[in-house]
Amino acid sequence: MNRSWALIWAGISIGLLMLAAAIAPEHLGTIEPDRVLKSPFEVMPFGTDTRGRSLVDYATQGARVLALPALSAGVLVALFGVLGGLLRCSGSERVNAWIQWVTEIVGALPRMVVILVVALLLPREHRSLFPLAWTWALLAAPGAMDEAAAVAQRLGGSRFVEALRAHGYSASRIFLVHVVGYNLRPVVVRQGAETMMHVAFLEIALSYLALAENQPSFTHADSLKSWADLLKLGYPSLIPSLDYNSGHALVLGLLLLGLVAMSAIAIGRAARAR
Amino acid sequence: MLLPMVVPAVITGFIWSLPGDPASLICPPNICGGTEALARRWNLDGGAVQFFLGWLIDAAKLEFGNSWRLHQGLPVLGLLTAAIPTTLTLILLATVVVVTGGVLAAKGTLPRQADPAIRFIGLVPALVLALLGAAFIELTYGFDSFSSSGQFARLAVGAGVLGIADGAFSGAVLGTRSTFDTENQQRYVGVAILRGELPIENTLPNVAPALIGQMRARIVHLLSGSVIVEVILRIDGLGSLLWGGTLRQDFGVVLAAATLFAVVSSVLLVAQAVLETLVALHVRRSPRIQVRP
Amino acid sequence: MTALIELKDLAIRTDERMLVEGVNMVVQPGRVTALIGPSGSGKSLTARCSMGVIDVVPGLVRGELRYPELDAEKDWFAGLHGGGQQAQAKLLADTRALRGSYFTYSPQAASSALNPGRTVGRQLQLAIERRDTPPEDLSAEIGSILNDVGLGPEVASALPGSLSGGMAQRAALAIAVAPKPRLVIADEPETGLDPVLRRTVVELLVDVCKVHGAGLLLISHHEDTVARMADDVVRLSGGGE
Amino acid sequence: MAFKNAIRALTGLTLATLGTGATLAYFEESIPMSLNPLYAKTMADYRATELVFDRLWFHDAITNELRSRVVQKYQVAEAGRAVEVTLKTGVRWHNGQTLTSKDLCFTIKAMLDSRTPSPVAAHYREFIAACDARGPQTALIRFKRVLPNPRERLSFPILPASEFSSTAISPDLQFSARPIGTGPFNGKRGLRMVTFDAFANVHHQPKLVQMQLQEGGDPLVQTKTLINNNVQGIVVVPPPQRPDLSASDDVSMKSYDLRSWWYVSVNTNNPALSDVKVRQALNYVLNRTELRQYSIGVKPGEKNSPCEFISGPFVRSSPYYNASVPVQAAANLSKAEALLKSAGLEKLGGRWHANGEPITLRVGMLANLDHEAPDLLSQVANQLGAAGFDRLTSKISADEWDNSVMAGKADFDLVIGKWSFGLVEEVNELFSSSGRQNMFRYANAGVDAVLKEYDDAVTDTEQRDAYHKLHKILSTELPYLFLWKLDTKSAWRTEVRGNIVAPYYYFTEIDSWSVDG
Repeated sequence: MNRSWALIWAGISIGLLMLAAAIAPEHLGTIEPDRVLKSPFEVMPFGTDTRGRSLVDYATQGARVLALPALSAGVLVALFGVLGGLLRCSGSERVNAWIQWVTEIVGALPRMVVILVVALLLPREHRSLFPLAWTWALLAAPGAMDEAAAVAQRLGGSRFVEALRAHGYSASRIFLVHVVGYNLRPVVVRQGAETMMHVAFLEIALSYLALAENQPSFTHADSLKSWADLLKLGYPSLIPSLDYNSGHALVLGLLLLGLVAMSAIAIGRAARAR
Repeated sequence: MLLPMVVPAVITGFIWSLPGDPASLICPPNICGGTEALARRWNLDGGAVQFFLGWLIDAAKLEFGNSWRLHQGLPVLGLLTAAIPTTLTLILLATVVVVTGGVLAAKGTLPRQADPAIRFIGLVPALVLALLGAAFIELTYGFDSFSSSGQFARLAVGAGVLGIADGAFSGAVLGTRSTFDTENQQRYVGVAILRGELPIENTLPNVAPALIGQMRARIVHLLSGSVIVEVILRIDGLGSLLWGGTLRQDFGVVLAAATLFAVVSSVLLVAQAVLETLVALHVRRSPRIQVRP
Repeated sequence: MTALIELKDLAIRTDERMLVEGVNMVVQPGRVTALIGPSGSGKSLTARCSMGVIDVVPGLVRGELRYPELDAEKDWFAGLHGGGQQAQAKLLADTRALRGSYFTYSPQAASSALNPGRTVGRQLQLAIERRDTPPEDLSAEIGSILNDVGLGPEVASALPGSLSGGMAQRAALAIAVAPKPRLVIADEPETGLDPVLRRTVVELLVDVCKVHGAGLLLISHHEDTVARMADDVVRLSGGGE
Repeated sequence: MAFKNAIRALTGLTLATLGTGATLAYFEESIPMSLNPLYAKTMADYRATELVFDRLWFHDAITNELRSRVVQKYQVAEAGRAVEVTLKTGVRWHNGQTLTSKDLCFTIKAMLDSRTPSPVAAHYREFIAACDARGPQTALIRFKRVLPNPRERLSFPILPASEFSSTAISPDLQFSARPIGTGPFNGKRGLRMVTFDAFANVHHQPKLVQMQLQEGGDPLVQTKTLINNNVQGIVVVPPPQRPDLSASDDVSMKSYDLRSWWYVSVNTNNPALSDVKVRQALNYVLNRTELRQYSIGVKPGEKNSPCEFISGPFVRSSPYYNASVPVQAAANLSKAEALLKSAGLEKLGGRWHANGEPITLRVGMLANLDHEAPDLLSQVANQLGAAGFDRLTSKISADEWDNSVMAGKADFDLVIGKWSFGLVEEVNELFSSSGRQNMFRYANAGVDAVLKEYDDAVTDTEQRDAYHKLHKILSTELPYLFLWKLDTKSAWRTEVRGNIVAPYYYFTEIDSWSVDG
C-alpha cells in the first residue's frame, strides 16, 4: 500500500467510523419474528439477528461505542510521543532518566490487569469505555515517548536543535516543523493508530467476556450493541453440529475487526515521511 | 522490585480517592457482615496507610482470607495456589512459541518472504483466536474437555493463541530480525567473516541485552493476554480469578490476583537483570596473562 | 616453490558495471606481495575473492582460484560462474576453514573492525585455537604474541573500544598472526594512522610476518610505503573497462 | 460422534458415571453463590441448599400440607406466642454428630445475632424472640407476637452448632462452600460444578448416589446437550428453547411453580412519577400482549400459554389474588395521553416534558432475567419511546441488585424484575413504607393501614380480605406495574423417575428421585 493510497484509505476508514457512530440509533429496532437469523442474501445488507433485527444497527452502534474513546486514546498517545521526543531534544538528562524509570515500571505491569482493576473500582455511573481507553493510553504512553525519544536521539537530540538554530530558524519552527513535523510524525502517528486499534480490540474483548457471563457491560450502555455482540451471536455457528445459522454475524464481526486493523496500518503508513 | 507493593498501593489509593466509604466499596455491608466487622477485618479505620500495611503483612503471612463472592467461602490462598501453576504453564508454553520465533528469525531459517504473512497473523486479536481455539477444543475433546487431557489441550491451545495473537509471534520474529540486521551492518561482522568466523557467534553477545529486554516485555504482554485466553478457554488460572473477581466485585480475590501478576512481572525484571549481568561477565571474559621475566 | 594463492583472469561485476576484470595474482609463501591500485580499483574486492568471499551479485564472471599448496588442481571458482548466491554461499562455507588458519585477515581502521563485545585476549585465544596444534601454555603464547606487536599483557583484558587507533591496529595484527597462518592479508593497515605511526605499523607487519614465517599480502594505495618492502607487486589499473 | 463431542464440549461437563442411574447431572441457571442457606440469594442457591439441609417445616409438594422430617412432635405454647418443638432422635449431621435441640436453638440465635448479615435471618428476626433448649431434643421457640399458625412461618433450615465458633455467621466462612447439613446430600462446591453425595439417614434414603450441578451456559447448548443424553436435566428452560424440547420423546417437561410474578416497579421519588396519574398513564402505555409475544414468544390467543397476565402482586392461583380487578392486556395510548396531560405534562416535538424539561426514564432490568424473557428490557424501552418518553436502559448485575436496587439506592425510574414467594405469600416487605424489599421507599398511608390489618389478622380469611383490599388499592396506586406470572419449565430425561418437583424449593422430594439404568 503506497503512501497516497494509505492516506485515502485512512481518511475513508476514519470517516466511515465517525459516520457510523453518528448515524447509530439510540435503541435497536422492534422485533420482527418472521425474519429471524436471515442471511445477508435474504435481508440486505448484513442479515438479521435472532429477533429479526437488521445487523446494520449492531455495526453502527458498535462503531459508536468505540469511535470517540479509541480516537481520543490514539491522540493522547501521539501527544505523549511528541512530548517524549521534544523532551529528548531539549535534552534535560534528569527528565529523560525519569522517563526511562516510569517506562520501566509501567512497562512491567500487565495492561489487562490494570484495566480490570480500574474497571472494578470505577463506580457504575462512571463505567464507560473512556476511562478504560485513557488508562490504556497512559499505559501505552511511556513506550511511545521512548520510541519518539529514540528517534530524536538519532537526529542528534539537542545538537540537532542547535544546528538548526545556527541556520537561524525560530525555536517554534524548529520544534513544530522540523522535529515534530518531519521526524517525529511517522512514529507518533503510528503509535496513536496502534493504540486506537488496541482500544477497539480491548472494548470488544471486555464486552464479549461480560456478554458471555450475562453481565452488564463495562464499556457501554446496555441499550447499545457492541461488535462483541456480533461475535457472541455468530460463535455457535462455529460448531457445525449445533446447526445454528448465525455465521453471517460472525463474518460481519470479524470483517469489522479486520477493517479496524487495516485502518490502523493505513494511518501508520499515511504518516510516513515522503 | 517494589512493583508487587506498588499495585496494592495504587489500588488502595484508588479506593480512598473514590467517593464513598472505603468499607462499602471493598465489600458492601449487606454482604460482608456490617461495616464494623468489615472494618476490623480489613483494618480500614486507620485509613489508607494502615489498610495497605495490614494487607501487606497478611499477604506476607500468606493470609488472604476467604473469597466473599466469586467462590464464597473458599480460601483465596487455595484459589491462588491452584491458579498459579496453571497460569505459569500457560505463559511458559506461550513463551516457548515466542522464543522459537525469535530463534528462527535469528538463525534466518524463516524466509523474509513470509514476513507479510507473519505480520498479518500478528494483527489478529487474542479474543478471536481464543474463540476459534475454544471451538476447536470443544469439537475435539468434547465431553472430556475438563479431563486431564482436555485440560492440557486447553493449556496447549491457549498457549498457542497467546503466543501468536496480538503480535506476540510476529513481534518476536520481526523484532529479533531487525535487531540482528542493524548489528550485522557493523564493520566487525564483515571482518569476522573474513576471519572465517560465523557472524552470529560475534553478534549474539552484543545484541543479547536488547533481545532480553524485548523478550521480557513480550512475556509481560503474554501475562496481560492470559486473562482473555483463560476466560474464553475456561482455564482456571490467575486470569480467570482476576476476571471473575472483577465481575463479582470480590475485592479480596482481585487484590491478591493483581498483586500476584505484579509479583510475576517483577520476577521477570529480576530475571532480566540477572541475564544482563551474565552477558556482561561473558563479554569481559579474557585469559589471564602472566608477564614473562 | 608452490604458490599460496593463484588467481587467474578474475572478473567480477554488479548489475550496473564491471568491478574488476582480468586480474591475475600469484602469492608466494614467505614473501611480501603488494596489491596496489588507486581507490576504487577493486583491491579489497580482489583480496576478498582470493579468500573465497564474494558478496556482490551477479558476482563472478570469469576467473579461477587455486590454493596450490593445498591442492594444485582444484579450481575453487569452478561452478561458480553465474551460479548466483547459493554458489557464493557454498564457496563461503567451503573456504571458511581456510580463512583464519591458512590465511588470515588484518583489517584497515582496526578500532572499528574488532568485535567490541570481546576482549583482545579472548579474540587472540579464539585465533590461536584455530591452529592445528594448540600451544601447551595458552596465556604465555598470548603474552608473547602481544609482545611481538609491541603491546603489554594488560591489553589482553581490554575491550577494543578502550584502545587507541594504533594499539587497535597492533591488536588486529596480533590476532592475524596468532593462528600461525601461511599468509596474512593486510588491508590498508596504514589507513587512519598518522604518517609516523603508518610507517612503523607497516614495518611491524612485515617483521612480524617474517618472524612467524607467514607470507604477507599487503593491500595499499600508498606506493611509496609498500614498494620498498614488497618482493612482488600486483598493480590494478583501476575499475573495470 | 463429532456432534456429541461438540455438545458435551460446549457444556464442559465431566461425568464419570453417566447413565449408570447412580448419578444425576443437571444444569442450573448459575453455579450457586453460597451453599449456606442463610445466604441463599438466587433461586439456584435455594434449590441447592434444599438438597443439603432440612427445613424445620415445609409444604408437601403434592398435598401442600405442612410436614417436617426432623420434628417428632410440637405444641403451641404461651397462648400462641411460642411453640415447643421435639426433634426426632437419631438424625445425623453429615459430620456424623446427631441433631439436637442445641442445633435448633443455635440456628435461631445465629439468625437473631445482628452480626449475621443474612437477609433470611433478618426476615425471622421480625417475629422470633428467642429459643431455649428444654431437653436434648426439645426446644421452646418464642415469638414477638401471637402468630396465627406458627408452623407456616418456621421454614428455616437448621444449622449444626458444632460447625461454628460463634452465633455471628459470616458468608465467607468455609461453610458456604463445604456445608454440613442433615439433608439427603452432602454438598461440595468446586470452581465449575457442585457435587452432592448421597448421605443415608433415618429421615432420608435417597435413591441417587450422586448429583452433579453444572452451570448451564448457552441455553441453546443446554437443550442440545439434554437431547443428546449428556446431561439428564435442565432446571430452568427458557421459553425460546421449549418447542425443541417438547418435540423430543426422550425428554419430559415439568412445570415448576415458582409462585413468582413479573413487574415494572416505579420510582415514586421521581417528581414526575410521584404523580399517580403518570403511573396510571405508564400502565396504559405498556402493551403487555405485544411484550409477551415479542419477548417470550406467546402467539396472540394461544391456548394454555406459560404466561398469564396479573393485575396485582399475587399469582392467579393464590387465594390472595383479587379476581375482581381487571388486567390491562393491551395498550391504550389515548387514555395514557389524556392522563399525562391532566397531570400537567406537555408533549413538545413528540416528547413529553415536565415543566419545560423533557422526561428521560432510566429503565433497568436484572441481567439474568434476560434468559427467561429475552429482550424484555429493550421492548419496554421501545414502547415507552413510541409513547413519547426518552429513556436510558441498563442491565443490572445480581450484585448491584442486592447492594443498590434492594438497598433503595438505585438511580432508576423503572425497574423490571421478578418476585418469587417463599413459603408464605407475603408482600408486606414490598409495599410497607418501612419494608425491607421496598426498593423505592414507596409510602402510602392507605397501603400501610391495609398491611397492618394483614399483620393483626388472626384468621386466614381476615388475612385474605386484607390482601384483596391491598390488591385493589395497588391496581390504582401502581407503585408497581404488574406484568404477568411466567411459569417456569424444567426438562428431565424420561429415564429420570419419581422426579416430583416442589414449588419454589424444587428438590424437597428428592428422596423419591431415581434414574433407570
